[in-house]
Amino acid sequence: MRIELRATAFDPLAELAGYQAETAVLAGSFGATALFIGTMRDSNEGQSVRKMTLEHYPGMTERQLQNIVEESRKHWPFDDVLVIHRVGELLPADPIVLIAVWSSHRGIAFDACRHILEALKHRAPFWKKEALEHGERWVETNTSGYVSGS
Amino acid sequence: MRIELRATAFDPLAELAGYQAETAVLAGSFGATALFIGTMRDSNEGQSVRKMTLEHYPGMTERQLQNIVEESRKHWPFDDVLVIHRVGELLPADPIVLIAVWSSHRGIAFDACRHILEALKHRAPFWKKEALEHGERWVETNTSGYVSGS
Amino acid sequence: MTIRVRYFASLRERMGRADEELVPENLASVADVWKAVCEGQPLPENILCAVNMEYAHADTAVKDGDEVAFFPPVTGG
Amino acid sequence: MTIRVRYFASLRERMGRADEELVPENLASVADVWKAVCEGQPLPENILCAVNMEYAHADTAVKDGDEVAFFPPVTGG
Repeated sequence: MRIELRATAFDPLAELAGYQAETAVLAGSFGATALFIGTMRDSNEGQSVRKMTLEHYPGMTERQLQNIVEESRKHWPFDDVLVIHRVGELLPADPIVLIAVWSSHRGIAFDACRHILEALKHRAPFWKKEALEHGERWVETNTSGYVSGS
Repeated sequence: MRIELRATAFDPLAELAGYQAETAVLAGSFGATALFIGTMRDSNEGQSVRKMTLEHYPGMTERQLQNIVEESRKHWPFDDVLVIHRVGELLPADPIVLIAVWSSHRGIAFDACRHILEALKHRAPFWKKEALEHGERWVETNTSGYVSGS
Repeated sequence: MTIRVRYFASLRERMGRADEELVPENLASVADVWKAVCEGQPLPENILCAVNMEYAHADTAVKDGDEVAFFPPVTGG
Repeated sequence: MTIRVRYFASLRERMGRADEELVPENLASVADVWKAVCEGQPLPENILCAVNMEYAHADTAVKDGDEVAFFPPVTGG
Protein backbone atom coordinates (compact mmCIF):
# COMPACT_ATOMS: atom_id res chain seq x y z
CA MET A 1 0.00 0.00 0.00
CA ARG A 2 1.30 3.45 -0.92
CA ILE A 3 -0.25 6.93 -0.71
CA GLU A 4 1.85 9.75 -2.06
CA LEU A 5 1.77 13.44 -2.94
CA ARG A 6 3.94 14.60 -5.85
CA ALA A 7 5.22 18.10 -6.44
CA THR A 8 6.34 17.41 -10.03
CA ALA A 9 4.83 15.73 -13.09
CA PHE A 10 4.52 11.93 -12.98
CA ASP A 11 3.78 9.18 -15.50
CA PRO A 12 0.91 7.04 -14.11
CA LEU A 13 1.73 3.99 -16.26
CA ALA A 14 5.41 4.06 -15.29
CA GLU A 15 4.43 4.43 -11.62
CA LEU A 16 2.10 1.46 -11.91
CA ALA A 17 4.72 -0.67 -13.63
CA GLY A 18 7.24 0.23 -10.93
CA TYR A 19 4.86 -0.46 -8.08
CA GLN A 20 3.77 -3.78 -9.58
CA ALA A 21 7.40 -4.82 -10.05
CA GLU A 22 8.10 -4.14 -6.35
CA THR A 23 5.05 -6.12 -5.27
CA ALA A 24 5.46 -8.94 -7.80
CA VAL A 25 4.77 -11.52 -5.12
CA LEU A 26 1.10 -10.61 -5.52
CA ALA A 27 1.08 -11.07 -9.29
CA GLY A 28 -0.65 -14.46 -9.53
CA SER A 29 -3.02 -13.86 -6.65
CA PHE A 30 -5.07 -10.73 -7.27
CA GLY A 31 -6.75 -11.27 -10.66
CA ALA A 32 -8.43 -7.84 -10.88
CA THR A 33 -6.90 -4.36 -11.07
CA ALA A 34 -9.19 -1.33 -11.25
CA LEU A 35 -7.55 1.97 -12.09
CA PHE A 36 -8.47 5.58 -12.38
CA ILE A 37 -6.30 8.29 -13.89
CA GLY A 38 -7.44 11.91 -13.69
CA THR A 39 -5.68 14.34 -16.02
CA MET A 40 -5.85 18.10 -16.37
CA ARG A 41 -8.25 19.28 -19.05
CA ASP A 42 -7.38 22.16 -21.34
CA SER A 43 -10.77 23.80 -20.81
CA ASN A 44 -13.37 24.17 -18.07
CA GLU A 45 -16.77 25.87 -18.09
CA GLY A 46 -16.25 27.07 -21.62
CA GLN A 47 -12.89 28.73 -21.06
CA SER A 48 -9.51 27.45 -22.04
CA VAL A 49 -7.17 26.81 -19.13
CA ARG A 50 -3.44 27.43 -19.56
CA LYS A 51 -2.19 26.20 -16.22
CA MET A 52 -3.43 24.99 -12.87
CA THR A 53 -2.10 25.28 -9.33
CA LEU A 54 -3.05 22.60 -6.81
CA GLU A 55 -2.86 23.88 -3.25
CA HIS A 56 -3.05 21.44 -0.34
CA TYR A 57 -2.84 21.38 3.46
CA PRO A 58 0.41 19.57 4.26
CA GLY A 59 -0.23 17.02 6.98
CA MET A 60 -4.01 17.08 6.81
CA THR A 61 -4.12 16.05 3.13
CA GLU A 62 -1.99 12.95 3.77
CA ARG A 63 -4.00 12.11 6.89
CA GLN A 64 -7.36 12.40 5.10
CA LEU A 65 -6.14 10.26 2.19
CA GLN A 66 -5.03 7.64 4.71
CA ASN A 67 -8.45 7.78 6.45
CA ILE A 68 -10.25 7.38 3.10
CA VAL A 69 -8.14 4.39 2.04
CA GLU A 70 -8.51 2.63 5.40
CA GLU A 71 -12.26 3.20 5.49
CA SER A 72 -12.57 1.83 1.92
CA ARG A 73 -10.55 -1.23 2.80
CA LYS A 74 -12.96 -2.05 5.64
CA HIS A 75 -15.90 -2.06 3.23
CA TRP A 76 -14.07 -3.62 0.27
CA PRO A 77 -11.24 -5.83 1.51
CA PHE A 78 -8.88 -5.34 -1.42
CA ASP A 79 -5.34 -6.76 -1.59
CA ASP A 80 -3.37 -3.61 -2.34
CA VAL A 81 -3.74 0.05 -3.29
CA LEU A 82 -1.64 2.83 -4.82
CA VAL A 83 -2.72 6.48 -4.69
CA ILE A 84 -0.63 9.31 -6.17
CA HIS A 85 -1.90 12.91 -6.25
CA ARG A 86 -0.20 15.97 -7.69
CA VAL A 87 0.29 19.28 -5.91
CA GLY A 88 1.85 22.45 -7.30
CA GLU A 89 1.77 23.67 -10.90
CA LEU A 90 0.22 21.57 -13.67
CA LEU A 91 -0.14 21.98 -17.43
CA PRO A 92 -2.98 20.62 -19.59
CA ALA A 93 -2.86 16.81 -20.00
CA ASP A 94 -0.69 16.44 -16.87
CA PRO A 95 -1.87 13.61 -14.61
CA ILE A 96 -3.55 14.86 -11.42
CA VAL A 97 -4.39 11.62 -9.67
CA LEU A 98 -3.78 7.88 -10.01
CA ILE A 99 -5.78 5.36 -7.99
CA ALA A 100 -5.06 1.64 -8.44
CA VAL A 101 -6.79 -1.13 -6.49
CA TRP A 102 -5.83 -4.81 -6.66
CA SER A 103 -8.20 -7.58 -5.58
CA SER A 104 -9.13 -11.16 -6.37
CA HIS A 105 -12.71 -9.92 -6.93
CA ARG A 106 -13.37 -7.46 -9.76
CA GLY A 107 -16.38 -5.93 -7.96
CA ILE A 108 -14.26 -5.12 -4.92
CA ALA A 109 -11.55 -3.57 -7.09
CA PHE A 110 -14.05 -1.38 -9.00
CA ASP A 111 -16.10 -0.33 -5.97
CA ALA A 112 -13.08 0.50 -3.82
CA CYS A 113 -11.40 2.46 -6.64
CA ARG A 114 -14.51 4.50 -7.24
CA HIS A 115 -15.21 5.09 -3.56
CA ILE A 116 -11.65 6.28 -2.96
CA LEU A 117 -11.97 8.71 -5.89
CA GLU A 118 -15.33 10.11 -4.75
CA ALA A 119 -14.21 10.42 -1.13
CA LEU A 120 -10.99 12.11 -2.23
CA LYS A 121 -12.96 14.60 -4.34
CA HIS A 122 -15.21 15.45 -1.39
CA ARG A 123 -12.89 15.28 1.60
CA ALA A 124 -9.18 15.49 0.73
CA PRO A 125 -7.93 19.07 1.20
CA PHE A 126 -6.86 20.07 -2.31
CA TRP A 127 -7.85 23.28 -4.10
CA LYS A 128 -7.50 24.01 -7.81
CA LYS A 129 -6.73 27.46 -9.16
CA GLU A 130 -6.95 27.84 -12.93
CA ALA A 131 -4.90 30.27 -15.01
CA LEU A 132 -7.08 31.37 -17.95
CA GLU A 133 -6.19 33.39 -21.06
CA HIS A 134 -6.86 36.47 -18.94
CA GLY A 135 -6.70 36.16 -15.18
CA GLU A 136 -7.11 33.35 -12.71
CA ARG A 137 -9.98 31.69 -10.86
CA TRP A 138 -10.47 29.16 -8.07
CA VAL A 139 -12.47 26.09 -9.01
CA GLU A 140 -15.45 26.39 -6.67
CA THR A 141 -16.73 22.85 -6.33
CA ASN A 142 -16.27 19.39 -7.76
CA THR A 143 -18.97 17.99 -10.02
CA SER A 144 -20.84 14.80 -9.23
CA GLY A 145 -19.08 11.60 -10.26
CA TYR A 146 -22.29 9.73 -10.91
CA VAL A 147 -24.28 9.70 -14.12
CA SER A 148 -27.96 10.49 -13.61
CA GLY A 149 -30.34 7.80 -14.73
CA SER A 150 -27.72 5.08 -15.02
CA MET B 1 -11.39 3.05 -30.61
CA ARG B 2 -9.73 -0.36 -30.79
CA ILE B 3 -10.95 -3.87 -29.96
CA GLU B 4 -8.42 -6.63 -30.34
CA LEU B 5 -7.82 -10.32 -29.65
CA ARG B 6 -4.25 -11.40 -28.88
CA ALA B 7 -2.82 -14.89 -29.30
CA THR B 8 0.35 -14.12 -27.30
CA ALA B 9 1.18 -12.47 -23.98
CA PHE B 10 0.79 -8.67 -23.82
CA ASP B 11 1.79 -5.91 -21.40
CA PRO B 12 -1.33 -3.85 -20.58
CA LEU B 13 0.61 -0.77 -19.46
CA ALA B 14 2.77 -0.76 -22.59
CA GLU B 15 -0.37 -1.18 -24.74
CA LEU B 16 -2.00 1.75 -22.96
CA ALA B 17 1.06 3.94 -23.35
CA GLY B 18 1.23 3.08 -27.07
CA TYR B 19 -2.45 3.70 -27.66
CA GLN B 20 -2.37 7.00 -25.79
CA ALA B 21 0.65 8.11 -27.79
CA GLU B 22 -1.22 7.41 -31.05
CA THR B 23 -4.28 9.32 -29.85
CA ALA B 24 -2.38 12.18 -28.19
CA VAL B 25 -4.74 14.68 -29.78
CA LEU B 26 -7.23 13.70 -27.05
CA ALA B 27 -4.79 14.22 -24.20
CA GLY B 28 -6.02 17.56 -22.86
CA SER B 29 -9.68 16.87 -23.50
CA PHE B 30 -10.76 13.71 -21.71
CA GLY B 31 -9.84 14.25 -18.04
CA ALA B 32 -10.88 10.79 -16.81
CA THR B 33 -9.50 7.36 -17.69
CA ALA B 34 -11.05 4.26 -16.07
CA LEU B 35 -9.18 1.02 -16.55
CA PHE B 36 -9.62 -2.61 -15.75
CA ILE B 37 -6.92 -5.25 -16.04
CA GLY B 38 -7.81 -8.90 -15.49
CA THR B 39 -4.91 -11.28 -14.90
CA MET B 40 -4.71 -15.03 -14.56
CA ARG B 41 -4.77 -16.25 -10.96
CA ASP B 42 -2.54 -19.11 -9.85
CA SER B 43 -5.41 -20.83 -8.04
CA ASN B 44 -9.17 -21.30 -8.41
CA GLU B 45 -11.69 -23.05 -6.19
CA GLY B 46 -8.96 -24.23 -3.84
CA GLN B 47 -6.76 -25.83 -6.51
CA SER B 48 -3.58 -24.44 -7.96
CA VAL B 49 -3.72 -23.77 -11.68
CA ARG B 50 -0.60 -24.31 -13.80
CA LYS B 51 -1.85 -23.07 -17.12
CA MET B 52 -5.00 -21.90 -18.85
CA THR B 53 -6.31 -22.19 -22.39
CA LEU B 54 -8.73 -19.56 -23.67
CA GLU B 55 -10.88 -20.86 -26.51
CA HIS B 56 -12.98 -18.45 -28.55
CA TYR B 57 -15.29 -18.40 -31.57
CA PRO B 58 -13.39 -16.54 -34.31
CA GLY B 59 -15.72 -14.03 -35.92
CA MET B 60 -18.46 -14.17 -33.31
CA THR B 61 -16.18 -13.11 -30.45
CA GLU B 62 -15.05 -9.97 -32.31
CA ARG B 63 -18.63 -9.20 -33.33
CA GLN B 64 -19.99 -9.56 -29.79
CA LEU B 65 -17.23 -7.36 -28.36
CA GLN B 66 -18.09 -4.74 -30.96
CA ASN B 67 -21.80 -4.97 -30.05
CA ILE B 68 -21.00 -4.58 -26.33
CA VAL B 69 -18.79 -1.53 -26.88
CA GLU B 70 -21.31 0.18 -29.17
CA GLU B 71 -24.20 -0.47 -26.80
CA SER B 72 -22.14 0.91 -23.88
CA ARG B 73 -21.25 4.02 -25.83
CA LYS B 74 -24.94 4.75 -26.41
CA HIS B 75 -25.61 4.71 -22.66
CA TRP B 76 -22.34 6.35 -21.61
CA PRO B 77 -21.04 8.62 -24.39
CA PHE B 78 -17.33 8.20 -23.71
CA ASP B 79 -14.57 9.69 -25.87
CA ASP B 80 -12.51 6.59 -26.62
CA VAL B 81 -12.08 2.93 -25.68
CA LEU B 82 -9.43 0.23 -25.92
CA VAL B 83 -10.24 -3.46 -25.34
CA ILE B 84 -7.63 -6.21 -25.61
CA HIS B 85 -8.46 -9.84 -24.74
CA ARG B 86 -6.16 -12.85 -24.79
CA VAL B 87 -6.87 -16.16 -26.49
CA GLY B 88 -4.70 -19.29 -26.49
CA GLU B 89 -2.39 -20.49 -23.72
CA LEU B 90 -1.80 -18.41 -20.59
CA LEU B 91 0.40 -18.79 -17.52
CA PRO B 92 -0.39 -17.48 -14.01
CA ALA B 93 -0.11 -13.66 -13.75
CA ASP B 94 -0.52 -13.26 -17.54
CA PRO B 95 -2.95 -10.47 -18.44
CA ILE B 96 -6.28 -11.78 -19.77
CA VAL B 97 -8.14 -8.57 -20.52
CA LEU B 98 -7.55 -4.82 -20.62
CA ILE B 99 -10.43 -2.36 -20.83
CA ALA B 100 -9.69 1.38 -20.92
CA VAL B 101 -12.33 4.09 -21.26
CA TRP B 102 -11.60 7.79 -21.72
CA SER B 103 -14.17 10.49 -20.97
CA SER B 104 -14.43 14.05 -19.73
CA HIS B 105 -16.76 12.73 -16.98
CA ARG B 106 -15.35 10.29 -14.42
CA GLY B 107 -18.76 8.67 -13.83
CA ILE B 108 -19.12 7.88 -17.54
CA ALA B 109 -15.60 6.42 -17.68
CA PHE B 110 -16.20 4.19 -14.62
CA ASP B 111 -19.70 3.07 -15.58
CA ALA B 112 -18.80 2.28 -19.19
CA CYS B 113 -15.64 0.39 -18.18
CA ARG B 114 -17.56 -1.71 -15.70
CA HIS B 115 -20.47 -2.34 -18.05
CA ILE B 116 -18.14 -3.46 -20.83
CA LEU B 117 -16.41 -5.87 -18.42
CA GLU B 118 -19.67 -7.36 -17.09
CA ALA B 119 -21.18 -7.68 -20.58
CA LEU B 120 -17.97 -9.28 -21.87
CA LYS B 121 -18.03 -11.80 -19.00
CA HIS B 122 -21.63 -12.72 -19.76
CA ARG B 123 -21.82 -12.52 -23.54
CA ALA B 124 -18.45 -12.65 -25.30
CA PRO B 125 -17.72 -16.20 -26.52
CA PHE B 126 -14.60 -17.15 -24.57
CA TRP B 127 -14.11 -20.36 -22.60
CA LYS B 128 -11.42 -21.07 -20.02
CA LYS B 129 -9.87 -24.49 -19.53
CA GLU B 130 -7.57 -24.84 -16.54
CA ALA B 131 -4.60 -27.21 -16.32
CA LEU B 132 -4.30 -28.33 -12.68
CA GLU B 133 -1.57 -30.31 -10.94
CA HIS B 134 -3.39 -33.42 -12.13
CA GLY B 135 -5.73 -33.17 -15.07
CA GLU B 136 -7.71 -30.36 -16.64
CA ARG B 137 -11.13 -28.78 -16.15
CA TRP B 138 -13.37 -26.30 -17.92
CA VAL B 139 -14.35 -23.25 -15.88
CA GLU B 140 -18.12 -23.65 -15.72
CA THR B 141 -19.40 -20.14 -15.11
CA ASN B 142 -18.21 -16.64 -14.30
CA THR B 143 -18.80 -15.31 -10.79
CA SER B 144 -20.80 -12.15 -10.15
CA GLY B 145 -18.87 -8.93 -10.49
CA TYR B 146 -20.92 -7.10 -7.88
CA VAL B 147 -20.32 -7.11 -4.16
CA SER B 148 -23.41 -8.01 -2.15
CA GLY B 149 -24.58 -5.39 0.30
CA SER B 150 -22.47 -2.60 -1.14
CA MET C 1 -26.34 -25.74 -49.72
CA THR C 2 -26.07 -26.96 -46.18
CA ILE C 3 -26.30 -25.75 -42.59
CA ARG C 4 -22.95 -25.67 -40.83
CA VAL C 5 -23.11 -26.64 -37.15
CA ARG C 6 -20.28 -25.72 -34.78
CA TYR C 7 -19.49 -26.73 -31.19
CA PHE C 8 -17.19 -25.07 -28.69
CA ALA C 9 -15.36 -25.81 -25.45
CA SER C 10 -16.70 -28.66 -23.26
CA LEU C 11 -19.57 -29.28 -25.70
CA ARG C 12 -17.09 -29.70 -28.57
CA GLU C 13 -15.29 -32.31 -26.48
CA ARG C 14 -18.55 -34.10 -25.54
CA MET C 15 -19.69 -34.14 -29.17
CA GLY C 16 -16.30 -35.44 -30.26
CA ARG C 17 -16.21 -32.98 -33.16
CA ALA C 18 -15.85 -29.23 -33.75
CA ASP C 19 -18.33 -28.94 -36.62
CA GLU C 20 -20.44 -30.78 -39.15
CA GLU C 21 -22.72 -30.04 -42.07
CA LEU C 22 -26.41 -30.85 -42.26
CA VAL C 23 -28.74 -31.01 -45.22
CA PRO C 24 -31.42 -28.53 -44.20
CA GLU C 25 -34.41 -30.84 -44.71
CA ASN C 26 -37.04 -30.48 -41.98
CA LEU C 27 -34.79 -28.02 -40.17
CA ALA C 28 -36.88 -24.90 -39.46
CA SER C 29 -35.39 -23.79 -36.13
CA VAL C 30 -32.31 -24.00 -33.91
CA ALA C 31 -34.15 -26.64 -31.83
CA ASP C 32 -34.58 -28.76 -34.97
CA VAL C 33 -30.84 -28.52 -35.68
CA TRP C 34 -30.01 -29.64 -32.16
CA LYS C 35 -32.42 -32.60 -32.44
CA ALA C 36 -30.81 -33.59 -35.73
CA VAL C 37 -27.32 -33.72 -34.21
CA CYS C 38 -28.36 -35.07 -30.79
CA GLU C 39 -30.62 -37.98 -31.61
CA GLY C 40 -33.89 -36.18 -31.02
CA GLN C 41 -32.97 -34.63 -27.62
CA PRO C 42 -34.38 -31.22 -26.70
CA LEU C 43 -31.89 -28.32 -26.45
CA PRO C 44 -30.62 -28.20 -22.82
CA GLU C 45 -31.19 -24.93 -20.96
CA ASN C 46 -27.51 -24.51 -20.16
CA ILE C 47 -26.43 -24.68 -23.80
CA LEU C 48 -26.25 -21.33 -25.59
CA CYS C 49 -26.79 -21.00 -29.31
CA ALA C 50 -26.00 -18.56 -32.10
CA VAL C 51 -27.10 -18.23 -35.72
CA ASN C 52 -24.60 -16.51 -38.01
CA MET C 53 -22.61 -15.34 -34.98
CA GLU C 54 -25.50 -13.57 -33.22
CA TYR C 55 -27.11 -15.03 -30.11
CA ALA C 56 -30.26 -17.01 -30.86
CA HIS C 57 -32.98 -19.05 -29.12
CA ALA C 58 -34.29 -22.58 -29.58
CA ASP C 59 -37.08 -21.22 -31.79
CA THR C 60 -34.89 -18.90 -33.91
CA ALA C 61 -35.47 -19.76 -37.59
CA VAL C 62 -32.63 -21.29 -39.60
CA LYS C 63 -32.25 -21.50 -43.34
CA ASP C 64 -30.01 -22.92 -45.98
CA GLY C 65 -26.44 -21.57 -45.69
CA ASP C 66 -26.69 -20.54 -42.04
CA GLU C 67 -23.99 -21.24 -39.47
CA VAL C 68 -25.50 -22.53 -36.22
CA ALA C 69 -23.32 -22.76 -33.11
CA PHE C 70 -23.85 -24.44 -29.73
CA PHE C 71 -21.71 -23.81 -26.67
CA PRO C 72 -21.69 -23.78 -22.84
CA PRO C 73 -21.93 -20.54 -20.78
CA VAL C 74 -19.02 -18.22 -21.59
CA THR C 75 -16.17 -17.65 -19.13
CA GLY C 76 -13.95 -14.92 -20.55
CA GLY C 77 -12.65 -11.75 -18.93
CA MET D 1 0.50 28.59 24.50
CA THR D 2 -1.63 29.77 21.65
CA ILE D 3 -4.12 28.55 19.06
CA ARG D 4 -2.73 28.53 15.54
CA VAL D 5 -5.29 29.47 12.87
CA ARG D 6 -4.69 28.59 9.20
CA TYR D 7 -6.45 29.60 5.98
CA PHE D 8 -6.31 27.95 2.56
CA ALA D 9 -7.05 28.71 -1.08
CA SER D 10 -9.57 31.51 -1.84
CA LEU D 11 -10.16 32.09 1.89
CA ARG D 12 -6.43 32.58 2.45
CA GLU D 13 -6.47 35.24 -0.29
CA ARG D 14 -9.57 36.93 1.17
CA MET D 15 -8.09 36.97 4.67
CA GLY D 16 -4.85 38.35 3.26
CA ARG D 17 -2.82 35.93 5.40
CA ALA D 18 -2.08 32.18 5.57
CA ASP D 19 -2.07 31.85 9.35
CA GLU D 20 -2.05 33.69 12.66
CA GLU D 21 -1.84 32.91 16.35
CA LEU D 22 -4.52 33.65 18.93
CA VAL D 23 -4.33 33.77 22.69
CA PRO D 24 -7.00 31.23 23.65
CA GLU D 25 -8.96 33.50 26.00
CA ASN D 26 -12.73 33.06 25.69
CA LEU D 27 -12.18 30.62 22.79
CA ALA D 28 -14.13 27.44 23.60
CA SER D 29 -15.17 26.34 20.10
CA VAL D 30 -14.31 26.61 16.41
CA ALA D 31 -17.12 29.19 16.06
CA ASP D 32 -15.42 31.32 18.74
CA VAL D 33 -12.14 31.18 16.84
CA TRP D 34 -13.85 32.29 13.63
CA LYS D 35 -15.54 35.18 15.45
CA ALA D 36 -12.20 36.25 16.89
CA VAL D 37 -10.54 36.46 13.46
CA CYS D 38 -13.61 37.74 11.53
CA GLU D 39 -14.85 40.61 13.67
CA GLY D 40 -17.67 38.73 15.35
CA GLN D 41 -19.15 37.16 12.18
CA PRO D 42 -20.76 33.72 12.36
CA LEU D 43 -18.97 30.87 10.50
CA PRO D 44 -20.39 30.75 6.92
CA GLU D 45 -21.96 27.45 5.86
CA ASN D 46 -19.68 27.10 2.85
CA ILE D 47 -16.48 27.32 4.90
CA LEU D 48 -15.09 23.99 6.11
CA CYS D 49 -13.07 23.70 9.30
CA ALA D 50 -10.60 21.30 10.85
CA VAL D 51 -9.06 20.97 14.31
CA ASN D 52 -5.63 19.33 14.39
CA MET D 53 -6.09 18.18 10.78
CA GLU D 54 -9.38 16.32 11.32
CA TYR D 55 -12.66 17.73 10.04
CA ALA D 56 -14.60 19.64 12.69
CA HIS D 57 -17.84 21.61 13.17
CA ALA D 58 -18.60 25.11 14.42
CA ASP D 59 -19.23 23.72 17.90
CA THR D 60 -16.15 21.46 18.06
CA ALA D 61 -14.19 22.32 21.22
CA VAL D 62 -10.76 23.93 20.90
CA LYS D 63 -8.03 24.16 23.49
CA ASP D 64 -4.62 25.65 24.02
CA GLY D 65 -2.10 24.37 21.46
CA ASP D 66 -4.67 23.32 18.85
CA GLU D 67 -4.33 24.07 15.15
CA VAL D 68 -7.62 25.31 13.69
CA ALA D 69 -8.01 25.56 9.90
CA PHE D 70 -10.66 27.19 7.70
CA PHE D 71 -11.03 26.59 3.98
CA PRO D 72 -13.50 26.51 1.06
CA PRO D 73 -14.95 23.27 -0.37
CA VAL D 74 -12.17 21.01 -1.66
CA THR D 75 -11.61 20.48 -5.40
CA GLY D 76 -8.93 17.80 -5.77
CA GLY D 77 -8.94 14.66 -7.89
